[in-house]
Amino acid sequence: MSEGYEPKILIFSTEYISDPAIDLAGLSHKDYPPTTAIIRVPCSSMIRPDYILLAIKKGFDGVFIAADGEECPFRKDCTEVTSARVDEAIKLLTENGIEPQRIKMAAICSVCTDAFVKALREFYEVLKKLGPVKRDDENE
Amino acid sequence: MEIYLERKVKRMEFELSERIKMISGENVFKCISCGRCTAICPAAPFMDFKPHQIIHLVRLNDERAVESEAIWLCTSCMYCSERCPRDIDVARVMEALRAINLRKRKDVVALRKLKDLKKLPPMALVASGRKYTG
Amino acid sequence: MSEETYDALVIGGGIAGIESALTLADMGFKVLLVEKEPSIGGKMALLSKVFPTLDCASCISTPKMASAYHHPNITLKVYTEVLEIYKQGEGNFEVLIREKPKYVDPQACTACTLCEKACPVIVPDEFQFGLRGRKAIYIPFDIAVPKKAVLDIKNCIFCGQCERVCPTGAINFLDEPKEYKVKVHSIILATGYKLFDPLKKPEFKFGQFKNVITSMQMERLLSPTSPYEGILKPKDGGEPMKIAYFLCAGSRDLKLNYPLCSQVCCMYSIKQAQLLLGALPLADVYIFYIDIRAFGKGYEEFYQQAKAMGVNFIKGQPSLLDEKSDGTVVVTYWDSNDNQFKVDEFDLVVLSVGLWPNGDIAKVFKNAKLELDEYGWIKRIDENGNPVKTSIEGVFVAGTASGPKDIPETIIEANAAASQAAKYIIKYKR
Amino acid sequence: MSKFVERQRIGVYVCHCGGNISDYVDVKEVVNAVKDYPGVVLAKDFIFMCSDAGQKMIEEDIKKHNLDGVVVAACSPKLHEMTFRNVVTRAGLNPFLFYHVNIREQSSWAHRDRKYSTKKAISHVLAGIEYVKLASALEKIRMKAEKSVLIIGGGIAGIRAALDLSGMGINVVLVEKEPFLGGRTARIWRTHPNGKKGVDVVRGLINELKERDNVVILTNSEVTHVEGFVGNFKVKVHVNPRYVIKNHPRMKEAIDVCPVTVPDEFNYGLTTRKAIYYPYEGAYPELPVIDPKACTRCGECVKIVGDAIDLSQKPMDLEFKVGAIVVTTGFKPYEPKPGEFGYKEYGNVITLPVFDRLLDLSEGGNKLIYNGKEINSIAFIYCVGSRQIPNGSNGKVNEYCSRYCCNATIYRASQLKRKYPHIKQYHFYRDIRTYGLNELLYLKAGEEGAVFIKYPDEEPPKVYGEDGKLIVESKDVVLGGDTVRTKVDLVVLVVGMEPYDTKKISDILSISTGKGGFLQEAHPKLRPVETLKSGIYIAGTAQAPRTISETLISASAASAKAASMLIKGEIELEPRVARVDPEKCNLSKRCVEVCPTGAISFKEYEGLGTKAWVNEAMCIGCGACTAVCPTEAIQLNTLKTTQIKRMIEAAIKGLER
Repeated sequence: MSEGYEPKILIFSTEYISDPAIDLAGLSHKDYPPTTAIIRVPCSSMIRPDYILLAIKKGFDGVFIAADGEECPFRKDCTEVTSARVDEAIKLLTENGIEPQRIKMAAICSVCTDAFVKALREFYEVLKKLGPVKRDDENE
Repeated sequence: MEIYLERKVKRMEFELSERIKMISGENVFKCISCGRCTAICPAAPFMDFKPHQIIHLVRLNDERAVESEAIWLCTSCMYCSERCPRDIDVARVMEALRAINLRKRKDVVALRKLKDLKKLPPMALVASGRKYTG
Repeated sequence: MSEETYDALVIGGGIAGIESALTLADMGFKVLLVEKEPSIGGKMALLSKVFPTLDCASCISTPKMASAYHHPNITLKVYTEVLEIYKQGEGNFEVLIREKPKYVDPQACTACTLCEKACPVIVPDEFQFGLRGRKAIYIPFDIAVPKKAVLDIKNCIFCGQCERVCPTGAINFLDEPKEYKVKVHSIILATGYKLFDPLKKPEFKFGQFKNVITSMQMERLLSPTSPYEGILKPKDGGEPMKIAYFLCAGSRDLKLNYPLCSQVCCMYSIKQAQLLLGALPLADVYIFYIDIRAFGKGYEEFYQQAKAMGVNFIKGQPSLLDEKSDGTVVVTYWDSNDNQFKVDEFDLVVLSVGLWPNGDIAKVFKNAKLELDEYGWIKRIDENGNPVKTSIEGVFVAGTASGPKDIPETIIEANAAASQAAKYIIKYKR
Repeated sequence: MSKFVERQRIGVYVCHCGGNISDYVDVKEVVNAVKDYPGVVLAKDFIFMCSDAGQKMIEEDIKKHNLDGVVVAACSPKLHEMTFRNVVTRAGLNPFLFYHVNIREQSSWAHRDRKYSTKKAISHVLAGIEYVKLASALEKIRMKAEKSVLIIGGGIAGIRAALDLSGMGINVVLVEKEPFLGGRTARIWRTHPNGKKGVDVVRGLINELKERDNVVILTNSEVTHVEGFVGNFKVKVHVNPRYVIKNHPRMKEAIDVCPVTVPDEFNYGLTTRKAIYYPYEGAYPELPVIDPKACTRCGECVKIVGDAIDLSQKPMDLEFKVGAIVVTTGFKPYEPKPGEFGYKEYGNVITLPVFDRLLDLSEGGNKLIYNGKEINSIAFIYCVGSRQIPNGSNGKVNEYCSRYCCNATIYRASQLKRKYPHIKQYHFYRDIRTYGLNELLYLKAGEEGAVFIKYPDEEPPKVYGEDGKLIVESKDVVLGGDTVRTKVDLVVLVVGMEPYDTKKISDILSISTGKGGFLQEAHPKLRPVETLKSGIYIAGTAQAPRTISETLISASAASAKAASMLIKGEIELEPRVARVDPEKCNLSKRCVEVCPTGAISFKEYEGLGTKAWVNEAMCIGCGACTAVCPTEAIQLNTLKTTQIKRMIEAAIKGLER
């Protein structure tokens, strides 16, 4: 089962900071897991915990939040606010019997391609070890 | 201008820095104590006061500059002058300090009293030998 | 030929020029922004992180670069020089500009980099300060704006490889410089600075000892878009364990006939030291200084933080350097803190090079005199009344064109220049 | 809110980017995957979508097929989002009904395996289609804005800002707490670089200001209350009585006749003044003021100038509407504690600002006399009240560097040398911070014979008296810690800057202060003269220690920023703001807590009662509120929660193909 298993990751990127970094990773042909989909949002603080639950219920194996960190053009406390949402999401996942390791947040500056690729690869390995999400059949 | 200075010298009422300025033409007040003169000086490790300290002593009007051994160890290699970012001719200041001593007929360095004699660069010995005849 | 008219001409597409242009454009004025390099962004786009907040420099500059590129009120001309400026009464300047041939049609180029891969010529990359090579046809750097290829005709061997691989047929070997005149109502000079060339000071052994590099090269090594993807010694590619910074390299030096302080070197060296301690946790960093000039908002605290992190600050500067066969640099210095003479070995020596004037712009004013100070910086003629004014009414100066400045000051001054230009345009625009 | 109809006529355009995309993404496959997707009426691929031909194709399709939404899958939106927005607009479609999907940097270039990059591209395109389906047509938000600015503080920063703003056609209300303009600069003896007197610097600026007819100057006044938001601030100003109503040819006599003498605060008590006074020759406004605390209401002055003075004048409260506010409240010099370097302990220990006044008042003679004694030697002690080292017990310390002091003192040293060449100067410093072009001052002062002695950070010099003389004793770093002693006639403490009453102003304006109590900018580099509160700008030494020219520059910069907001008389804001559906709002108030700009408040809705409401002028569109609302009542109108959910569902479909 886990032989051919390729975890699917939903990536939330931020318009001004981490999305350009992901662009740059592609431009420099830095290899990162291709079974990923990227949704860009203005600021990582707007990610609702239920998006994460929804993503995993619908078929993603993990959610990666490429946050702005210190560089956020909107707010200085971006990291704290986003972390609070992530904590809520972890609680929500746990309540639904999903491993909290399926969510990861990392601050990615606008040229931090290496940080992005490294964090994503590590996350991919974590998910691979976890194996597929145990979902109710009706959701499949 | 000239006369005014002359008169002052005879009476020896001058501050050290001004005397140095008269003898050497160098203005020690420009110094920013960067230490580049000391870093390049081949004799500095053996000096009681390092070249940049000598300059500072002169600026402070401190007689220790005149009495120091350092001025006799100076080999006049001019490295210090070459490196000074404030364009002070440190070697000339050293020479001026020696001149003050020599004019007082005061010879300071007794070679046999010097510590680390063997480690001294030969040039330093040659230079200090020359200075005796001044 | 009908002449185009703009409210303001901003010369220089570094952070100062971009900021001035954006502020004026936001007020509704039409701005022509001219940059001589193929990309805007200036020096700031090449920095790693900026003091004292340790923000990533590109996170600040890239959004500004992009909005300058897309702003409906800004016309951006890169790879373009201003040749001549004639003042024709208040509020009227006639400007002759020349677009250098890029040999690549910017409309057609999609920045696919196929030409870069195909090109067989490798020359030192000026945007990486020679740490790496680039091709004769190239995109200036990763975050360049506009992101278009440029052909460096001096190094081109006309093999035609690029032309063959270009999917859009953008390459045009017959491209020619375009010269034309524009009319503008006011001018902002944001021509920036040039870095001190350490070869002028042979005692630092730059160019002789491989492990002596400049602070700008270190900046590239530390940046996320680093040429080596890490901090490595140029001599053998090893990781440096002991790094020395020589402050005031090319500043405060009467021997170079340049007694000015470069204002930013202390701070960027402290910043690099902090970043180095982060990147190489086992490394020792020594900073040799005369006076630490941590004078801006939050700077002193940043300096104290570096001290607390274990950066060694030594009052006293070395001037005797020697090289061992493995590239280690032997440094002799007087340590005022310990009152001791020391001889130490460093894996890497970084020269904190100063900011030198870039006063060529004075020559383009043909019928009015742009005054420079005795060292070549553009002179502020009303320092305590209207500091961004130059000797020519209607011409304002922003950023490091009038003297060394840090980034916050540059950005503030760019806005000040915009405000003065706006007032002038409103007063004299007919 | 109204029931939303999903968009049903979407066009999808997939770009080859001349092989850049098509080499690693099967473009035909992408088109096939989406062409029958619900809501999509057509899907096309093209070699260069951004080319003229590509743009024309999209434009014509929108018109011909009556498309109500467009998705372009191509390179990074950073490169061509604007291009396609314009294409869509040209075709008559709202630009917000377009979504730019990145399948180059984030797909074809990122992954070498065609199968995977194609899947990823499809996933992105499907998400894009779902976005457009629920997108709403949006217009830029326009609001009328008062074309006027309130400037708080009438020092040089305030005056400079007033000049710049009024020059750009914006009305200005300049409010100064003191009875005269000019602030601290007026007290400076001589200013770098050309030795101009402080009063002349101020006068130069004021002369220009006098020509402006769109500036209201209120001296003796304080801002007491501010409400509203960018473009529409309501400001209350309390004006204290001046008692002198108009000028009179015999005003000088009226001043002379005043029987009251009090220490003159302008000269830090070095001289005295009357109860009715000018601080200095040519002060502005050119109308003396009566100090109510000193005045005995004897009426002697009234006898001479009659109705030009009204001792019964009452304070006034005025109200203004302004579009923006510039805060330039300045600094105050650090006041050393008694005993700090002998301050207040020995008569001849004074601070730099007092020394400045002393020099100014001694202009006439060629001797410098203080406390009745001629001064022949001076010791300057630097970093008093700056760069203080916290040791746990000494309470509030100023850890910052005050920036101006080295330059100011060293410039004084040169000027002093010129005027009183016989005075010996000793400078006890920690680091000489004559940054940039100011280094020339240091060079010059050195050449002229000023002695500089570096003292260790942890061991500042000691000042004590001995035989009626002051002794300064210090360790000398250059001499390896040797003690240096010098007898001097005067000790000048080079005191740093402290923010002036920023606590009060930050409370009134609800802006924040940072380390050391200086006003905090929104971002030191991105927004250096703006505060986190839109429409409120800061400049000068209220923000950080600065020199005169730096203060002027920051004031001009603040003016530029305020002007670019107001110059058109209306504010144009990006439509990306949050909106509340009052029917869904359950008053959890979580949105209010998380909002970084305080844009969310509560409002009465007809028939629904009090519910949350977003002030669009203050909303910056971060969307943090949408993440915490338990009922999803608050939505970012460019990226609604349902949109994101549908995008997630669509994206996984693409990957799972």
